[in-house]
Order: sequence, then C-alpha cells, then structure tokens
Amino acid sequence: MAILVDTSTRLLVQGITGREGSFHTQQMLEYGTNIVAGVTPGPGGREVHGVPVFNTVAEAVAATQPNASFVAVPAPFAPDAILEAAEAGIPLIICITEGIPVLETLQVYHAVRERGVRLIGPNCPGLISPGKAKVGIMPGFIHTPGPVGIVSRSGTLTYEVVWALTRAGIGQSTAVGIGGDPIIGTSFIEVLELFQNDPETRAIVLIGEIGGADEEAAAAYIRQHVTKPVVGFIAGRTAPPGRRMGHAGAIISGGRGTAAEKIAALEAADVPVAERPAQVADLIRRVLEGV
Amino acid sequence: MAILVDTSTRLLVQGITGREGSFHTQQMLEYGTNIVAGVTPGPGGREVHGVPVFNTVAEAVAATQPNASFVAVPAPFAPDAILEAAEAGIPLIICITEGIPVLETLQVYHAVRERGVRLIGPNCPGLISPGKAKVGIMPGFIHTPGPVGIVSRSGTLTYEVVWALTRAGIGQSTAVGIGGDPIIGTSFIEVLELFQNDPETRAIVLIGEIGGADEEAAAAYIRQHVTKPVVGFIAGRTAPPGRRMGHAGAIISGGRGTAAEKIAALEAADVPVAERPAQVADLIRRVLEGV
Amino acid sequence: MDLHEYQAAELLTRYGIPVNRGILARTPEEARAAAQQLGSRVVVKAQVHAGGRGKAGGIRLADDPAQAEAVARQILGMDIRGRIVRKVLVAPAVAFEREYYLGVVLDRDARRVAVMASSAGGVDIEEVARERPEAIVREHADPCLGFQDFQARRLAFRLGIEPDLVRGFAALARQLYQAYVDCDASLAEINPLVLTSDRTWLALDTKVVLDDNGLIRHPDLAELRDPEEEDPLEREARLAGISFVRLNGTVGCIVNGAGLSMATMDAIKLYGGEPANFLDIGGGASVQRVAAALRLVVADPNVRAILVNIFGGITRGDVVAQGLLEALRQVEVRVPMVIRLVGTRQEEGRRLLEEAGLTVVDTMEEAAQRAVAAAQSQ
Amino acid sequence: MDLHEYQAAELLTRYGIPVNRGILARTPEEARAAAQQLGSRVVVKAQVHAGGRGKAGGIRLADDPAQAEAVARQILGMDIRGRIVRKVLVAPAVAFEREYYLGVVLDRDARRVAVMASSAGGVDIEEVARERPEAIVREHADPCLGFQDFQARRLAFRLGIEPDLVRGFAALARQLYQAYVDCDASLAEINPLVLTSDRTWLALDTKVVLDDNGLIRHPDLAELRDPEEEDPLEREARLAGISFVRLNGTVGCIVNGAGLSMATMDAIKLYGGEPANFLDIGGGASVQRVAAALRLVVADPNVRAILVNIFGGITRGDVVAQGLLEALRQVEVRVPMVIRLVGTRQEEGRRLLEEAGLTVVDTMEEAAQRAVAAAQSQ
Repeated sequence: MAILVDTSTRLLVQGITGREGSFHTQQMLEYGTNIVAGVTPGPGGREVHGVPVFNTVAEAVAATQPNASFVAVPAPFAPDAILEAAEAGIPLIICITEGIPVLETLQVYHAVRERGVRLIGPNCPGLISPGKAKVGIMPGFIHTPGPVGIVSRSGTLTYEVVWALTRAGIGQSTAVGIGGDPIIGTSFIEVLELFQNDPETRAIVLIGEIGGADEEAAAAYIRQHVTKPVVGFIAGRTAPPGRRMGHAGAIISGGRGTAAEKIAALEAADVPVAERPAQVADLIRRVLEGV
Repeated sequence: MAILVDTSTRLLVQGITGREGSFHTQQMLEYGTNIVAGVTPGPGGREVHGVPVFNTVAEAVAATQPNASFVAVPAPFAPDAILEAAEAGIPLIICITEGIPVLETLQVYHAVRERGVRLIGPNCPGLISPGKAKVGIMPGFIHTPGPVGIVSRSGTLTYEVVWALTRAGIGQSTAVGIGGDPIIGTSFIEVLELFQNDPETRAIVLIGEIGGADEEAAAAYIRQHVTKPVVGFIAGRTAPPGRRMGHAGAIISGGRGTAAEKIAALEAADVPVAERPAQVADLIRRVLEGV
Repeated sequence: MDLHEYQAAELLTRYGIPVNRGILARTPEEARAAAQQLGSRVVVKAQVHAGGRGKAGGIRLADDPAQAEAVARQILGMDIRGRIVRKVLVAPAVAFEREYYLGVVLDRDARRVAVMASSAGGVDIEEVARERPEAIVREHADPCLGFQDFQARRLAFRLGIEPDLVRGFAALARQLYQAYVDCDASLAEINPLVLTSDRTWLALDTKVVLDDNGLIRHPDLAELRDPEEEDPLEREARLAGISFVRLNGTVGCIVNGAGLSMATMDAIKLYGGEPANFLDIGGGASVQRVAAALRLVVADPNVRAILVNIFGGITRGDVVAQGLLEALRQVEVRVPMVIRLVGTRQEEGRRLLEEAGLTVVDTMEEAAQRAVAAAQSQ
Repeated sequence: MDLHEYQAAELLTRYGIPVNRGILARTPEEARAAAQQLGSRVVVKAQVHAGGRGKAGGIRLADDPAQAEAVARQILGMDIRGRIVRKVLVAPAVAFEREYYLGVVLDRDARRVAVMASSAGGVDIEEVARERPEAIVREHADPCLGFQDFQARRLAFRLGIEPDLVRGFAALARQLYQAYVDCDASLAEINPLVLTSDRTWLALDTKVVLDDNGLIRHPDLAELRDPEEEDPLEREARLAGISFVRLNGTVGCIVNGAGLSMATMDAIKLYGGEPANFLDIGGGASVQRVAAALRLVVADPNVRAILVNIFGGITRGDVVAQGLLEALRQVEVRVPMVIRLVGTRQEEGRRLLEEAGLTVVDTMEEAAQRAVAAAQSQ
C-alpha cells in the first residue's frame, strides 16, 4: 500500500507538450509511473515520449481511462486545466504550477471540492510512493520504499528530509508535497487522515513553514485522530516577521503563524519537532523503534 | 396532514413594511397563518399588524425561529432577500415577486439548492393548505379543506380550478402555485412527490401552460412514480406560437412546449386532461369515486 | 426586447467580437454614400424586428454605390411580416470559406445557460437541428464558474475546427457568453460566423434579444428600444403594464393572469369563436389598467364582442365593478360586452354592473359561450 | 505589490467609493499650491511604502498654504523605516463625527475572502482586534455569489449604524469588495472610514496591496509600481525572479526553495551565526540566477561568508557546479564561500568545484557550521 498514487495509478499529463510537461513526463516514465495519456489543445494524434496526446481531457478520458492528472501548464491556463480535469471526473489532480493568482485558486478550490475531486497543490512538487509511482517533480533517486509517510508544504526542504531518512536507511511509504500557496487543494489534515488509515505507513513526518495556521490545525487533528507517531519540522524559526498585510492581515491572523507557535502546538500534541532537517531521521528512528 | 405548510408553520415575512408585504401579512393573519416575524432593513423594533419587525433575517431567526419565509420585496432586492433567508437556514422560501431577471433567478436557483433549501417561485401566488395555513396571495375564501392536491404554474387560473372544485364540494389538501417564470425554484415533479407521500392527498390536479417542457417531465414522472390519480389542465391550446427566441430558442426547445404535446404526454401517462377549468372538478369527482 | 442587427453588432464589438459592422442608412442616398465609403461590394440589409428578412427580399447584394442606392430604395418601406423597414445596414460583402453557427440561450430544462455551435451555419440551421441534431454541439455554462475556456475549446474541437483556429473560436464563444450574461440577454447569436478567405473569424450577422426584466439594471440598453419599431397599441400596452398580443379573431379578451387569459381564449375557441387577442392586465384590476385594456381592444376593428374575465380574488368584487364602470366612462365601447367577475363580495359587484346595463355571468364557460354568440350575431 | 495611498484612492474612486483624494505634491512649493487650490485646512501625508507613517511624523495638519509648504518640507526627504519620502498627498482636513474601519482580506483558514468592519476605526484598530475582538465584525464572501448585499447590511446593523446610513455603508462595503476581487488584491482597506459632520461617508485613508501573481492579468495595475520606492537590490532580485529579503547578519545565503532557505537560516542561527539575508533562487539553478544571487549577496557589506545550499534534485550535480563556476567568473566574491550540493551525479559536481578551490561539504548542517565559523573568523 501507499496513499494516493501507486502501481494502479493511470496518469494523465496536462500540458504534456510544454517544456515542463514534456521533461517531467520523461522523468516520471523513467521512474516507472504509468502515464496513459497527455493533453494539449492543438494538433491531436501526436505522441510525447510514446504517450498519446489528446486535444481535450474528455477525449483522453474516453480513450485511456486515467485516474489521476498531473497539471503542468503555465499559470494563466492552469485553473482552466484543473477544472477541465475535474469536470471530466478525474478524482485526483496534482498541480505543480506556480504563480496562480490566489483568488483564482480560491475559486478552483471550491469548485473541485464541490465535484468531490482531490486537488494537490498548486505550486507543489507533487507526490511519490517510492518504488511504485512518482507524480511530481522531485528527484526519484533520493527516495526508497519504507514505512514513513511525509507531508510537507515545502519542496526542496522535503527532499532534504527524505534524503536524510534514506541515508539513515529509513524508507518512505508516500511523500506528499501539498504546496506552499495561501490556498491549496489538500491540507495537512486530509493527508494525515490518509496516512493514519494506510497500513503500510508506521510513522509520519509533517514539514511546515511559518505563515497561516494549517500546522496548528494539524496539531489539533493529530491529538484527536492520529494514533501513529508523528515527527515535525518547522522552517522559519529565525525568519523575520513577514510582510504585514495591513491591519486586516493582522486582524485575520490574530497574530498567529510564527514558528514558535506552530512548534508549541505540535509539541502539545506529543509531536517531537526536529531542530534540523537531518534530525528528523533520528527522531523517526526513535519512534519507529518505540512502536 | 398537507404538504409544505400547515398549522406548524412559523412564517417570516420579508418586506413586511412594504405595500404588498403589509397587505398580505394582514390577509394571511386573517386566514390564521402563524406569522412570527417580519424583516425590513431599517428601524428595528417596530410592529406590523402586531408582528415584530427585524433588520436582518438572522436576528428574526434568533428571536422567533421561523420555519418558512414569504418574500414580498421588489424585484431588484428579491434575490438578495431569498439568499438571506437561505443562508439563515430557513428551509422553505416562498417568493411572489415578479420581474426578477431570469439570470438572477438562475443563480438563486442553484444557490438555494446547494444549501438544501426549498424555494417556491418566484412570480408565483404561493401556497395554501386550506383551513391550516395560507402563505400566498390567493383568496382564502375560495378554498376548502379536502383530499385534492393542486400544483400549478399559473395564478388566477388556479383560483378558477380551485373555485370549481370547492363549488362542486371537493376540498383541497394543499394548492401550490409554483410560478410561471422560465426558472422556478420547485418544479412539478417535486410537488408531485410530496403529494404522493402525503396521506391526506387522494388525488392531484396538475395545471400547466404552454412553453418549457416541465409538464412533459411531470408526465414521465407520474408514469413511473405516482400511484394516486392525477387530472390535468393545460392552458394555451389556441395560443399562437410564442415569440421565437431566434434560432437558438428553436434549437434548444427542439420544437417542444406546445399544448398538444403536453396534453399528449399527460394522456400517455393516463392523466385525463380537462378541456375547461371547470371540467377538472368533474374529472376529479370521477377519479375520487373510482379510488 | 429585440435589438436591431446594427445595435447588436455595436454591443458585441464592445466585447471584442469581430463583427462585419457596416454603416446604417435611412435613405437610399445614405446607402449610396455608405457603399462609397466602404469602397467595396456591399450587402444591404433591412433593419427590422421581423424574422425571415432574407427570404422576404430584405437582404440584397450591390456591386457599386449606384446599385446600393437602388436596392436600398427597394428595401426601405418594404413590409416584412407587418413591419415597415425604415433603416438598412450597408456592410462590406465578405468572401468566406465556411459558415458556422454560434448561439447562447437559456436552457430551461437544464437550468443552465447553453452555448451552442455548428459547422452548418447559415439560414438552414433550424433544419439542421431537426434533421441532424448531432451536427449541433452544445455546452452548459457552470452556474458558478460560467462558461469556461476548456468548454469553448471543446466546442471547437468537436466541430473539427483546425487547431490554429481553435483559440480564436474559443475566445469568441466566451466573449459572446460574457455579453449575454452582462447584458441580461435572452439570446445572443452569431449566424453566420464565417471563416474568411484569409482565415480570420468574422460575425456576418448577429442577433441579441434582451430580458425585459433585466432592463432595469441596464438603463443604457433600455434606451436602445426603437420606438419606430413598436406597434402603437403594443407600446400603450407595455407602458400600461399589460401583456398584449394581437390576433385575428373577433372576440376581444380582457383577463387578469396569463394562464387564465390563455384558458379564456381556449374556451372561446372551444365554443366556436376566435379570440381577437391575448390580453393579461396582471394583478388587481385598477381603473387605469382596465381602461387601457378597453382602449386596446376597441382599437381593433375586427372585434365584434368583448369578454371581460376577472378573477378578483382578494380584491373586493364591488371595487372591481366600480373600476370597470369608471373605465367604461373613459372609453367608448360599441360592441356587446360580457363580464364575468369573481371576488370577495362578488354579488355586490355583479349588482352594480347589472344596474349599469351590463351582461354579467357566473362562470367562465358561460361568459365564453355568450361572447362567442354575441360576436357571431353582429 | 503595495500601492501608494494616492494610487489606492484613485482606484477605489473608480468603484464609486467616496475618497478624500487630495492632490499629490513632490516639492514643498507644489504642496503649497495644492493647499491653495483646496482652499481649506489640509493634511499633508507622506506617500511611502512603510507602515507607521503617522507615528513617524509623516502625517501633519496645516492651517494654510504657507504652513502646508512648511510641513511638506519637513516630511519630504524624511526616512521612515528605511524609506525616503519623495511625495506627499495634500488633502482637505475633514471634520467628522465617528471613525470606522473597513477591510477586505483573504481568510486562509476559512478559505474565503473576509470583509471586516469596526466602529473603532483609526490607528488603534489592531489593539482593538487583540483586546476586544467582538468589536470587529466580519462576513465571509460566498465563493460563488460573492459578498452579498444582506451581508453588507448585516455588518452595518451589527455595528449599530443608524438605519438611514446603512444603505450607504453597505454599498461602500460591496464596492470595496468588488475592487478587491476585480484587481486581484491581497488587501483593500479603508481606515478610517468616517461619518462626516453632514452625515455622509468618506474614506480618509485607503490602502491596497495587490497579489503579485495577479498582475499578469492587470497590466494597467502593474504599471502603478513605483520604481522610486524599490530598493535597487530588491528590484534586481525581482527582475531575476529571486525572492530576497535583506537582514542584519553576516552569513549570506543562496538556497533553492523557500522552505529550504528558511531551514538554512535556522541552521546558521542554531550554530551561533546570523543570516545576512533570505534568498531563494527558485527552481533549478541557472547560471543567470546564481550570478544574480551572488551579486545581491556580495553587495551587502556586512556579509563575511557565503553559504550556497543547492538541493539540485533532478538537475545534474555537474551542471549545477558548472553554473556556479560560471557565475563566479562573472561576480567577484571576496569572502569565504561554503558550498553544499546535492543532485544526480553530485560527486562529479563536487569534484569540479573542489578543483576550482571551493569548499564543498556534504550536509546542510556541516555547511552551516563551516559558514558560521568562516564568518566569525573574518
């Protein structure tokens, strides 16, 4: 097992003929991901790295029955691409695009929820179930199969933690980058729930950042619903207070969102928080041995 | 029993200080409807015909727990009033306002559905459960309690049929005017389902008009789901073809919507269709005696 | 409310749609000048609120300014389905490769706005709809998100439009949808939408109908109403808040409520008569409305008898009766009149009317029978 | 992207919001002329992208044109939190009865846009938020329908605004929301919104921050960026696509990824050092980006050592190394540099760098320790 993607994943790549889409299609194919189709509006009937390309998601779905879509189209077209996939009934959409205006993401967020579709991202590295499927832009070689589930708002920082785990001989069930934008399709809590219910996952790493209150919400969730051991890491302990978003920002955030508060919330939920990324491996080893 | 409104109805009147709102509040009170509150944004703390007036629906709900709302505000403000009631959790909204732009009604239609709220209208006479509650602008005196449920797209034409029934000694369980606009909150089918499930209703009258395909859809529904006898009346047998809505109108309607087609659809569902409103009473007597 | 082609063209141009706009002319001389200014072969099109302009000879080609003047002279003043042509649009004649159809309209059954397109554009689109419905593709706009780009592209791909033309077609479809929504339209249509010989999209003819209920939100659009196009009686009806459609029968009708009006017409027909009109005075029965309705009905020389059918409901019968009598003092009625009146205190109302010498009956059926008989005996 | 007050005022005026707009002045003489033109007591306000203008003395009253010139002379050139004041806004001093607060912002936790209002407007609104949160009322816009009229009215009623003023307040709140949405704003705020002595609503100070990601949809708004306000280094960073924040430490950082950048800074601190900056070069590690990053870091005279931390991932380690070496040929670096590099073929990359005499380490922790030591030994 694993969560979200595995050997049963049949992936569609939206924007497959673009530079990013084409490159990562090749990378994902090399990792062994089963990519069944691509979409780029334009001349149909082409192939990219042997993958058939369609004009519309509806056509690709009819011909190849994908069950997940990887959206790698530029920001001005990404919301439309996500909605096209959602409308075509694809249940899992991973969007790596950065630079989408937040109010557009907000609309997409509610639209995909209403349609019962799971969106990961945008502005995320994607996810990987080592040895099974990679649906993302992360370097596959740093991962190794194993019992640790990872959920993170960050990109390269996640690679750092994964790399530390792998070098320490600790493998991963699935690593999910949920993205760092103010509005993202899937939150920590939803991924925690999946890991909690995944028999293969024995421990969980949560990697957060300053800003927002999702880590605090995750801590509260862990306290109530997660019985598996969780280890945390929060980036930004030394970051200066971020740009103040006027009075309104201060009012709405209620002064929350600092690393200290997030760490305190996690620790209050019995989640040990590492000081350095590499330390996550030590903490995980300890909890795994304790299990 | 009856459907939708009865002695347990606690009615809110939105626009209670307006000419229409105030007049019909008095009429409904005289009929015995339990009106618990009114809303008009403005100086709170007033009363209209002894009914307390609030500034917002939220306040009215908190103070008086209405379970239905009668919206009698002018067209430019009616969509907002409906949405305010829906957002405040009032499960049944009756809107008599005419002249709402159809694209606004369309938005309201989807918004109230999403919130699980039932909207009757707009541009409808409302509904009445004779002897129990009147939530509408119909003359109460023409009604009498009894076993016949009535659902109609029309206003005065419904009164005509009700009057014929009453004079023939046949009472009504509930008479529902669903409104004649192109988009309405509740369709024939939904009211038919309620009547089918209402033990007090022994026969149903369906009053339609030319235009749209709701009568045809109702006929198909009756065929499949309604075991109680239904009698129909369709106005517009002699009406000239309505204004053509360009080619698009012809394409979308597929040439449907004539009285002849509606009558044929109903008769194919074993629904006898009266030639004159008064004839409905004869047909109903026959089916009631046959039951 | 119908817009003229030239008004629709101006409106859609504002939304970025490339329309073959042309120049409006009210006289043959203006048409000549327009053709001169355009400097090309032109098409001269009647601007009139009536369908079937082309088949009626209201659209003609002209090779040069002189010919433009000549055909404009033929078209101006022409009667097309009861409407006199007072304006023509002179537009460049365009060479094109293919004709498409593109339209936006409310789909009542789906409770959504539909955008429809076909590669079989032109005058026979309705025949196409009947005989080859699969040749017309459609998408429903999302109630929340509207008509999305992928839907517009999908229309194009399903019509087999070449990849390099898809983006332009999709943009155009979305602009048309946006115009429809922004203006509270009931219809927005381009037919034909052509692909010109230099492979660009051009709207050759456009049609926009506005939702009357939406005009209150769009005072600028309300001003586009063309008083020249309105039948004076229909104008009076509109201003009085009366729904009125003139027909060819002999029994004039005055009824409150659209459904009851239709049922009354049906009853007239059932008893062997022919209604002269559909007339719904709306809620209540104010003196003003009833008087306006009477004026509308008596203005029709075909009317041989009048049937007034008022289901007063909450309004007291005596009040309705007084209103009717007052209206009759304002409008002279020379044909027999049958009145059917229901409402609280209807007996009092009936007595008032009978005292004034009017025929008052109890049921709609009786009223229809009597009115038909009266009309036939005239 | 921050807008100046005068830009925000112009923008919100377009949405129908009554703003006390005033006249922009770049010199004391212009301020005098502006005051003369306004013909009233005026307020002279620094136009600068820094908070706390008032407390820093950047907002002053003037009774007459001469005094306006005098206070403008004091304000222009003033340094407010590191920003030099180059413009002032001269606006009429307004007599008012009450101050309100009105703001629109994204509520991340609720995944909705929030509209907030308080009857305790003015500079202490954040204190109010902390100490009397109930004094701030809020409504969340519906994701599909937006911010509705009844919600706007409800804000007003909950603030106890008198009935005759509710409609005006509600209209204003909806206009502010509409401006926020239409412009892809991150913040739209009126503080204070005052009720003048003649009982009309007036926005005395407005603030608008735009979502940088939205600027691509709004070329007109993108042009409002004030080059005078941008730190030259931050400008270079922005144009190079680099996230850069200057800090006060001695260890310059060049990292790919925001989270990893923060973690790197945290590690520097953990080992006793102080980061000189936050710097995220984004995805990949192109020569151009790395060179720009090096320029940004070496421009800071406080920097005593540089830590480069690149988790190359899919990008090959030797390619990243070649990029680094090429960048170092373009930019002269006089302080010690510690490089940590991970990626496919990282060994080859490491060898290339070591051959060029650079210090290359294996882990982020080691890199941080070495960089801190190097900075402290300088």
